[in-house]
Amino acid sequence: MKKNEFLYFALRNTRMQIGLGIVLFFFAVMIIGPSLTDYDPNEYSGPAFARPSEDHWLGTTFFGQDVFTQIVYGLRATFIVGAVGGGLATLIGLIVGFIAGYKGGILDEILNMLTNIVTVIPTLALLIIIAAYLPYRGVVSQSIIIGCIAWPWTARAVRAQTFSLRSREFVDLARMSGMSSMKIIVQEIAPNMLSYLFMALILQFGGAILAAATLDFIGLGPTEGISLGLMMQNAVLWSAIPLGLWWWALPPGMIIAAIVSALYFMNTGLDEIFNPKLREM
Amino acid sequence: MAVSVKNLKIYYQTLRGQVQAVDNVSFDIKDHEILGMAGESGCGKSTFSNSLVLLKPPMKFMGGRVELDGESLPLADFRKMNEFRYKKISLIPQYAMNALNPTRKIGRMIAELLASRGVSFSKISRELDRRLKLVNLNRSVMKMYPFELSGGMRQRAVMVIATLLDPSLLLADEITSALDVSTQKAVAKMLVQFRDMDLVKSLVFVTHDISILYQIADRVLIMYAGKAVEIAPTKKITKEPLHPYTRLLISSLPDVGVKYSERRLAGIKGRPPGLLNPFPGCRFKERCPVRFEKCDKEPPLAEVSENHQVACWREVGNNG
Amino acid sequence: MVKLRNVTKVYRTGAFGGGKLKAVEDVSLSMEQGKVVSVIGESGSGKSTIGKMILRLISITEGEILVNDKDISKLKGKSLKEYYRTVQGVFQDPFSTYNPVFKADRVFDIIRAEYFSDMKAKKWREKVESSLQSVGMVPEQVLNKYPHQLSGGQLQRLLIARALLMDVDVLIADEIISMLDASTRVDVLNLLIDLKDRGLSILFITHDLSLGYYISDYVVILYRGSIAEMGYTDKVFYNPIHPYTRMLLTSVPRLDQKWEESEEELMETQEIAADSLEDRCKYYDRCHFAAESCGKPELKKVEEGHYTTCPRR
Amino acid sequence: MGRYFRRKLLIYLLTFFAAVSINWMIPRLMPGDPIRALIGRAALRAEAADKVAEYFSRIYGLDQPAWRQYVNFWTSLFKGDLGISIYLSPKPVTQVIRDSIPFDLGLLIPAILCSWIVGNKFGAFAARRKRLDGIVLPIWYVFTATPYMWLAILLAYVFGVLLGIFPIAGAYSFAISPSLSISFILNYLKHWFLPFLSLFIVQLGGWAIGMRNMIIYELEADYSRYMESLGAPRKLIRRYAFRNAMLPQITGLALQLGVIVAGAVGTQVVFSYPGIGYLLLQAVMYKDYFLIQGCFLFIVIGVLIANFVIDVIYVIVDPRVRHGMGGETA
Repeated sequence: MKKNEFLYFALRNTRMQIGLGIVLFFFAVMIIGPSLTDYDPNEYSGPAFARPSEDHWLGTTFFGQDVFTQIVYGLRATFIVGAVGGGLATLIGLIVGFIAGYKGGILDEILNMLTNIVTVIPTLALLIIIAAYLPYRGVVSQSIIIGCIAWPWTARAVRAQTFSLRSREFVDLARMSGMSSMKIIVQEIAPNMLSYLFMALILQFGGAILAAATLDFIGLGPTEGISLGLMMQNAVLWSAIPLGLWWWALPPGMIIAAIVSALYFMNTGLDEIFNPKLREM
Repeated sequence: MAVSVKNLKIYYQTLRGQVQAVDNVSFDIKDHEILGMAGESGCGKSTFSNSLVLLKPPMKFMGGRVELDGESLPLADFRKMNEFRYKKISLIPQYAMNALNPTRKIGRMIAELLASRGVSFSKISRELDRRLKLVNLNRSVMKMYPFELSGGMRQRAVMVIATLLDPSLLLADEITSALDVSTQKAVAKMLVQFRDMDLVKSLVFVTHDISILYQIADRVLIMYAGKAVEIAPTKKITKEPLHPYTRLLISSLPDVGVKYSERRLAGIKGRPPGLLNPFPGCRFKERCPVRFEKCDKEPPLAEVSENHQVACWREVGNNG
Repeated sequence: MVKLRNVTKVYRTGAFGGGKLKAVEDVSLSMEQGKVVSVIGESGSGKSTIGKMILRLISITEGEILVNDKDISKLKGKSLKEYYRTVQGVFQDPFSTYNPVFKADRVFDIIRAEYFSDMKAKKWREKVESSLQSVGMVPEQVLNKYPHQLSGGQLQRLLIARALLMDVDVLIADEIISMLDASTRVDVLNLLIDLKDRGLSILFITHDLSLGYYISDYVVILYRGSIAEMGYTDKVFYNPIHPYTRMLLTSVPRLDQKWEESEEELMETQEIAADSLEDRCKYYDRCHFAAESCGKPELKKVEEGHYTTCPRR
Repeated sequence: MGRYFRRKLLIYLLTFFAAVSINWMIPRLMPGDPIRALIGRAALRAEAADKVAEYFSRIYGLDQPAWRQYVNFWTSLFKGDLGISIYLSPKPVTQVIRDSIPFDLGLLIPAILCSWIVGNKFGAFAARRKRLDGIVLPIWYVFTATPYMWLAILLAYVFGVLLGIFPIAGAYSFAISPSLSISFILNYLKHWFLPFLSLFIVQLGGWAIGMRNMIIYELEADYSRYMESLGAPRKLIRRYAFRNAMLPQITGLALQLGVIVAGAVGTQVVFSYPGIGYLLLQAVMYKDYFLIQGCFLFIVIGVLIANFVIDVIYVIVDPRVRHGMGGETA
């Protein structure tokens, strides 16, 4: 699957188009959003419980804060967590997977043991413990924590792929051409897995967003600033549901669900391109 | 006449168009005969055996007739063919070593398979024991899982399963290529025994290894790029081949006793043509040393001497 | 050139490395300048393991391998990299030997980057083109193509050309033609013969007796990791001593004679674990002449340039 | 086969050990002094605060060397004493958690098992026809992408507020005290249904997708192709493929447990359903470190036990592992 061929198929694949479209739409909302609203996310900018109107597109909260503004700024936290958290998790998974898969032997046993342990520990429980004790919690520190805990399944998959590629003869050929192990991993093995790594990044991106939303929701989110999870928590805490303030309670969660399912769509689109068996289905 | 194939055409539907894998092939198989089908990779021999058993996308039936014991096979109709599968036509596949469900005991799998085809296991089981001994497997295999047997044993189990309902046509697709020399000989001889004991009426043995065919086949059909180029008794094919491709192929095969210092063998230059939209005429003409202007028209498969058919203008011309 | 002395290779098996598999046991052989040595054995005989040990792709458990009288297991880093200027290998599956993501001639670029980085581009291109011509290929037809655009035969020749770029003395050819079509195989064999005449010494690993016979001066028959018989090809093929060799010769399908009736009944090679025949000849369980006296096999001379480990001879 | 279990047990013991160590280490690593934070809320005068802080650190043994504290931590753990909950003091932590476990399991186990069974059946069914697969697959992706708590909010709003069919808070209405009477059970089920449904739907998507991909893989395998060549009916081929595709789904269940437990936290918070998740939220709100640690340990222990049970089931169900073909299913 050469570079140009990949792009050719990728952009033709309907699932990929839908997924990418939705993600880019919300990304645009995040970028141009702040310029559309002149309120501040936490500013009491209008009457409380106001239904969506033309100066409060998504109505206001229990305290009269503008929901649309909160969402726009909240999106920023979501994308940061996805990028930093997802990126970090993929990176750690990559390194652990490559070393365990390529080196094998004792190193493989140890790393494999570590992977199994972190897999078995309920990730969110671990997040809760760590986040609970952090006096100051920023979006970035939250992302780093998520990144350090969400990597095992990527490591396991990368290890399996590296293991199968390592036994391929082109790796022996590279060793007979005087290439060092590190060079072989980077120049010979990694290029074969670009497609896989990109798909893993997409899944980690979505996973990080979900984990962060849950953390924020139970009150362990960033101590200042706004995020979609925090909005949901406030909505539930101030009983938006019984009061029927659906415009406050529903949109944050819906946006998260939309972005993450769009990412999954992109992933299936890519999977179809790289895995013809599924394509024929 | 057990099997008669007339102008069979099987193409593959691919994104870039139709691959003419088996193109206008005709031949007959007599009762009680082992027909060897030989040719290099991509010549269509495996496509032929698969098309008789499991013709489904991307493979497509384009034309021709195949008669088995006088009955014309509804190759185009997947469902109707089911009547013939296993009972009349059976296959020992190339992937025989992992053709059994790994998580099911072999005995139980056979019972369920037979039940699904309306045959009661109890009626067959004594015969099954007899045939297992024929291939050096004992009764206890029935209670074991496939992964507990060695590759060779799994293959022999599949051989017994495939022939359990005494099919009139048995297709064996490259079943000896992955075996060691000693096992190869034993398995080949077992097939001959199956034919001698009338467990199968006639047999098509598909392989790229002509020396194996010399040992067990009565007649050999040489395929090249989707066409049947020569059909003759085994001795004639190996000793007096007529088609240029067969001649070059046989002469390029080293045999124990042939040393480079005494006789330097030569391969065939070039590669078989792509079958996406092949050029007209004889498909070997690009690589053929005796090519002449007539080769631009497709040569018919003509009977040039008793029981010896060849598709080459050089041969057909002088006594055609 | 290359000497193997009592080389043994034991693999760790099982999740915690509990099990032991003796892939190669006490093998000694040597390769001379400009000679082809065939190593013939069925699957599980350890023939590829020997090839990989000489190529330093896997470690040696016991014994030593000397190339130009240097013990190769001691080579590290720089010296190991230099070693690959004298010994190179070509493997069985051409489509697995090329990294599918890159063009086929990248195998040359790696060589250039690692060994000839100071050579000017023009001079390097000439060196590549002459090497391609020496393996019977037209540079324009094969350069700048992806592996799936070339035939198996062309891909293998490219690898041989790559080895010639390093002007090696020893080439390990591990089943290099078993994946090729019958009609194109012989040309690659003839290429090896031309290179042999130019002084290259070749270890030709195969399971096919007729190929082994066609190309080699000296032949080593392996069975379950040990040498069954060894010697000049004609001597071994026309006067086989070891029952395993005789069984092979009667079983291989020939184009000119039918299978002889031999009472060799069917035996699965993997069934008997190698080490259960600890102090026995490895062929004991299948041999028709097996007797109590068949103890631990040692290489015995049968005639000039012909050895066997059959204890009864 | 013995080695397979030894490996498994080793991993779980190591995991438990790691979890407990993390649990012990984190409060001590974090900046700031938890005791001060506790006392701080009581707004004592300065020197009184020092006295109280010093008193607390002595009973909690914080003045002893680190390793001593670590040993104490383990000994008290085995004695089942996880300290006193601050939020619900003087109730001991273990007591608080023991009260919420029945509700927690009562919600989680049915949700996990039902979604697992239904999800796999749906996944297998959808793989039959391309048209069906094309419609249903995207829906499952949306399900599995939905944050647990959002679906909870949606269900609560639609069924609870708009339609008013189901209550949306607590495990049972305050008027009734827990007993085995029909009316209590009915009331319990009415409260139980929405949280169950939200957990059920989100997980359903995950299992269905997993099964759909696995069964396609199995239907392409050589043994399926060969049975088809022997004219075996679709039903038999699909039954074999389904059985083999279920095996990785069993391991998948073990791997997913950690994630599902986490999801339940969100759902319980929305419905203020008195499971361990809700308890954890309260503990976090009131900075009740001991309760947080207690909940964390119980969640980890629960997941480890479930993992081990699933591994045992896997060995029984998959003959390849039972014959010691190598237990690399961790």
